[in-house]
Amino acid sequence: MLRHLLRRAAGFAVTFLLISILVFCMMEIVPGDPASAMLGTSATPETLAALRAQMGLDAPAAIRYLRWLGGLMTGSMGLSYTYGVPVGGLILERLAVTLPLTGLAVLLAVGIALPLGVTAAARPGGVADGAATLYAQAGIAVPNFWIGLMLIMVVALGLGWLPAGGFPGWGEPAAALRALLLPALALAIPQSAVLTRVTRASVVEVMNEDFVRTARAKGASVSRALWRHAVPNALVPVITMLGLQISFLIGGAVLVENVFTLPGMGRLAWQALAQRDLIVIQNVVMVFATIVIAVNLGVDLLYTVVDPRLRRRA
Amino acid sequence: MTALAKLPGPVLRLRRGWRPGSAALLIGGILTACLVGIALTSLVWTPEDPARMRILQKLKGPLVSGLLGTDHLGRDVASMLMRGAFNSLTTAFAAVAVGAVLGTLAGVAAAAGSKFDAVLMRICDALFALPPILSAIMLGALLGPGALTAIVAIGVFMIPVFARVTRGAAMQIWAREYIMAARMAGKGTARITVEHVLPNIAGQIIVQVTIQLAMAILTEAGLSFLGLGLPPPAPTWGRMLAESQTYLLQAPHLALAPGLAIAVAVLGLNLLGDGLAARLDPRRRQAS
Amino acid sequence: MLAIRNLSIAFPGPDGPVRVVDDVSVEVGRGESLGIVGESGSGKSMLSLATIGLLPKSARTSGEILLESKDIPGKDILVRNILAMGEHELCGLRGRRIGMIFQEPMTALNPAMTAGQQIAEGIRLHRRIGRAEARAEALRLLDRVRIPDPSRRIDSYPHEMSGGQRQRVGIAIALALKPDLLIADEPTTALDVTVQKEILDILDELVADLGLSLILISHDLGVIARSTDRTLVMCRGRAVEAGPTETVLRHPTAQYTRDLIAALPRRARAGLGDQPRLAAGGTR
Amino acid sequence: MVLLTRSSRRHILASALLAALALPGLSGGAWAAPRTDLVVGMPVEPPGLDPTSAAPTVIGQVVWQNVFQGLTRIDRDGKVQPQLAKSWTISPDGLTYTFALQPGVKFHNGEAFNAETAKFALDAIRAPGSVNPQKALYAVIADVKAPDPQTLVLTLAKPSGNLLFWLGQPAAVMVEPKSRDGLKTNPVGTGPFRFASWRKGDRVELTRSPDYWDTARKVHLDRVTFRFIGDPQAAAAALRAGDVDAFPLLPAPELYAAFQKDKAFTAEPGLTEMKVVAGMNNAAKPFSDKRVRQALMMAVDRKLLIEGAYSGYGAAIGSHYTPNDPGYKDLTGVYPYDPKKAKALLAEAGYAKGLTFSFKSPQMAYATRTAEILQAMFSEIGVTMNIVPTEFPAKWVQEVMRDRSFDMTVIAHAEPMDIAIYSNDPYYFGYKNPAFNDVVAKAAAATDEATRLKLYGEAQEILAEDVPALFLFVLPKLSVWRAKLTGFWKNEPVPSNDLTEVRWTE
Repeated sequence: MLRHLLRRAAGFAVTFLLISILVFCMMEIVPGDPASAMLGTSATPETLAALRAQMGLDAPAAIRYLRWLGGLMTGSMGLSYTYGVPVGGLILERLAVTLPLTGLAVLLAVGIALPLGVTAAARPGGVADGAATLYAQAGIAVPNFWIGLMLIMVVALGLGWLPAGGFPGWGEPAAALRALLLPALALAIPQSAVLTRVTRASVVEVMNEDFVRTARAKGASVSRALWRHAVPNALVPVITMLGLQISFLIGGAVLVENVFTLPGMGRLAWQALAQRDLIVIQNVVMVFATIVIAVNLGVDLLYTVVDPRLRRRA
Repeated sequence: MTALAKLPGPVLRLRRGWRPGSAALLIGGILTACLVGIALTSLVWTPEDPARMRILQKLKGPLVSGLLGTDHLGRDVASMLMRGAFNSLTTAFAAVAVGAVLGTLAGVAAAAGSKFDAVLMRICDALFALPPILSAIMLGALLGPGALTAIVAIGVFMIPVFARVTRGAAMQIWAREYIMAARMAGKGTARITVEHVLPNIAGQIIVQVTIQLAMAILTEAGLSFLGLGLPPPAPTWGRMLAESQTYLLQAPHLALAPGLAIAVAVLGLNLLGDGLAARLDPRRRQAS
Repeated sequence: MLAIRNLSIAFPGPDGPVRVVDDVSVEVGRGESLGIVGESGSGKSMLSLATIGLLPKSARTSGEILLESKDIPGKDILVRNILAMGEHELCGLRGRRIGMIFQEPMTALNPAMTAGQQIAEGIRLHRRIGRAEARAEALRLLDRVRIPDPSRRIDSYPHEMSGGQRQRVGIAIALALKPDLLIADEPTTALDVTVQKEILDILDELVADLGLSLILISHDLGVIARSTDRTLVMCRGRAVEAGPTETVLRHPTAQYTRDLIAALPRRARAGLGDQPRLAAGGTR
Repeated sequence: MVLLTRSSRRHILASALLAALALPGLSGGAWAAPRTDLVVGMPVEPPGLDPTSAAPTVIGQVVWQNVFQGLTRIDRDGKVQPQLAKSWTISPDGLTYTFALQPGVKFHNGEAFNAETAKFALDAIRAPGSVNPQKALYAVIADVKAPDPQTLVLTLAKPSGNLLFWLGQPAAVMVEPKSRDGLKTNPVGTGPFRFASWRKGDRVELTRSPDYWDTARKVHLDRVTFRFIGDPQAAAAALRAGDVDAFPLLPAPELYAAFQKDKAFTAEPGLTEMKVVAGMNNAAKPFSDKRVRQALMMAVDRKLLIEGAYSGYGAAIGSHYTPNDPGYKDLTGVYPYDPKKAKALLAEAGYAKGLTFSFKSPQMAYATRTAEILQAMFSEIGVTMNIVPTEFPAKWVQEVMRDRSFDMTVIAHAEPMDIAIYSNDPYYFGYKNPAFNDVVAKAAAATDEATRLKLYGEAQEILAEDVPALFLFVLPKLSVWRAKLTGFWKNEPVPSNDLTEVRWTE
């Protein structure tokens, strides 16, 4: 068991290192130097040189990479060029928005997809199945930033039930949650569409299995056989898809954060790139990568919980 | 991860017991054919020149000026949609080609030899862990916005998906008895891959191709929203959608036209994918 | 106990309905074991599924399947047609009045539930008893079907058990509520010969001890000969011959039955002829 | 479908899909004392809060005159007014400026403001290691002396008519040594408001400074919140939902008309200093030939361009000067829209068969729309323009400003009264005109107003005729605020949001 975990840990370490090299090189070749991005059109060459020195940009690339990597190991991510504050603090602030947003979106997506997918699978070709298929196809086709706009127009402005954007901070948890509801829904709808399709297909396949018939032969009703026997065994592909989606959600939320003006990780990365705040971008990408790797680990663990056959492997 | 390989869509069966999935294949096929048709005709003929501006005629509603009205610079929305179809489709097809070819190669190679497996999968993990939109922005900044950037940005992030799908499917095939037989017959890994593995997983790859095509069109819309898609004056659905955003109240048709176009295109491609999946996937035929 | 009268089952096909079972009538007395034999695709499985009301929705049935109600002293014997029953009533019947054992032990058990849970579930579906009590009952049942080391097996998952053990769990599930009729659809086909014998011994023992009626479906004449009182031979959905097993096997009237026996390998056929009824077969 | 739902502070208005019809606010507080808190919406978040160490004008739009103040200040009409310098005398030869400083002024962190701190601030700008973006402007100051705490003496290397104007700019605000290094995220100034908090990506909060020295200009607000809303649609939604009280620079012109018709809001378009100018690389063919530049100028219909790019708001300009700057001359008539004449001039210049060049367009909305419209207009006179989207600021500054590898581009120059940039060498226009340089130098040196403005007039005429860049239009200041608010500036002579005089009327 330990050997297996060690091998996995080694795998993550290699991936982690690979990403750090990939990102650092990308940052080196991206055109436009941070100093000129800060000092604008009328800066003189010496002021630019002075700022580059201040930012520590004059050191050779290899040294800067090692300094950054060393910092990562000891937990200090360095100072942001634009704000001059520790990047760690900046990112934590933004994670306090992105993680709950993604969590809420996943909950909503599963909340919509599981019941819809399962009821559709219960009677293939029935009304529920038609509705689920339509929802799935439509949901996938519509971009999430577009749904976001519609939600703002109708729910926030038209009906006034929820704020139209912005984030009041976790000082007032109730208001913060209300602010996250609409963006989470905008993220959840396309994801739930894909999830519905996967759930439906998987449950339909499991319904044909013999043990579902055994359950019915024991006197279990159709719905009990469906929920107690078929669904638990249909979860593996659903979890796989969920794992893929979570990593997409975290990375893809830039657009929705933009439309709902949420100070999330996406916008931090977007602003940092515009201002060529390289240290912030590098660390944001590393944090993203860590989250995605953690999610994959979580998905593997979830497999073993759902399917005892996989338990032996973990 | 083989669970990922099974991503079949719904199976629409008509009462008279058609071959499984043929309804999806039919509808999907028709929609996609129309799409490709419109895209190609747009090269030869469009109601108006998509780039021609009549600023004084701007923001006119559908049927008031031209079939679908005009945009904020007075250009004819219908012509832009047609030319946009061509641009969006070519970008999507090219991007999927990049993703599919490289991804499949990586996946199959990974499934074939164990020493490739670890390395390729690590690279895929690394690529996969990079947030897609963010990396596209970085690529945009690197290569400068343009058709090439859009294709590379969308295509590169499909490689891990194709790699995982093909690796999962190929591993299943490798485990089959008839592969042992082929090995016994002295065939090398490469020949086995080409003759046995690829044909058997072709179904799943084609399904992924259609799904990823749909995703590519959406990602291109996202990129244009961030100003990274094809440069003007080439109209794309993504940029039309992005530019329509601030006119949502005055001219809703500006957002609806590209939005619906994307929806229909993605619907058609997905249905086509499902139909192909039902037709090509042997296991699926008995089950339904 | 159970009477099937003029049962026909048809499925909608590309060119008109396809009859899978065509006007079959057969009866099973209390404590009697009926064998149904025929090539695969002869409709014998469909027959058994119809008896328990688990036919696919697209099936069209005609005729009657009559089941005596439990013979409570003093009440006259109530006869009900299973085909006409509603889903709710059928749920009440399945497991409690009719138990079923399936062919594929590999897939017949829920891979995500332990053996104990699957047996206990059957019990708790029909009787309001606590979890612990149901588990104790399950343990007794596992012992009853002679599974080695039942206290450990009760908590193991299907993939941790052999084919034979799994079939034993299947039997335990079917017997959980002491049904009046047990239907075994090719219980031994998927098992190797040695395990087959053990399973058939258990079945014979249970039929004898609990006085169950048994419908044993198989394509293997040896199994039919060994464990059944009467036999129904089916071919392409039609009942070609029925009667006491000995007469049907020794002096088949229908040509089809003769072909079936002729198809057996010579040694096995010899064995059929003079094989004394097993002692465990018990008296009638 | 008009849905009216009761909500204390907010006014929920018409349904989204119909044009917004305003209903008078039902705010409960109408008859109680007027509100003293204000929420101002901004389209862009500043990358820091220290105007002396970064260029983006959005920094000044948050902190200038609210947190930081200068020796002098620019008022809403663009005129220089005294501030931390009560009064000043200029020596006849214009080389020595003696300032009398306001007594008893304290920084927000309690440090005193006197000649010593003023000298520190000005020296910091001119120091070799200084990263002040406008350092070149203040290079004219040779020496700074502080004979006594209330007097500051500047000696110049050469006379400069605009010094007092430059000293009023955000880049020259007064800072003190103790807080100097942390100003980016913890600004400390002498202004009416103190920095309270900054949740990055969301909002900056300022509170009233209790011991504010300038009792003459009464401050009516206790708390001010700057909320950063990039998405135009979200900005309009925030205004309508009541989450934001004012948007001094609404990013989307197409949404402005709806607010103009809305009685709950005051929305009168003003003008900024942002001159949208299509710079050409005068140093290289084909733009080294004046006739080509003139032909392209005549191919542009400025009125139609403004209609397409900014929904008709903003003013056409014929030179590098804005209507609300003193000494403005309307020179849009020098090369009016005349495609036939433009085509003829092009042929005369040897491009009868047509001309092709690349256009490096930043990603801002005004830039991409201007690019597309110019592309269409030029195609009508046989000129093909390939648009190359170039990300601003990083890539654009490097490729256009530094490497000067571009044919034509477009950018809005935000610095006020910056006509002198055409005399800079090197500069991205690559424009060398000794006559122009001479006029501009004389104007800078002129101390009295009249001669300076006359000289600036001549400079404008030279540029209008020589067309080193296509002078297109000035970006409007599309400001929106609640009807019951007053005190905002209509125009923007300096990129700023001076809230000192802003208050709720009821």
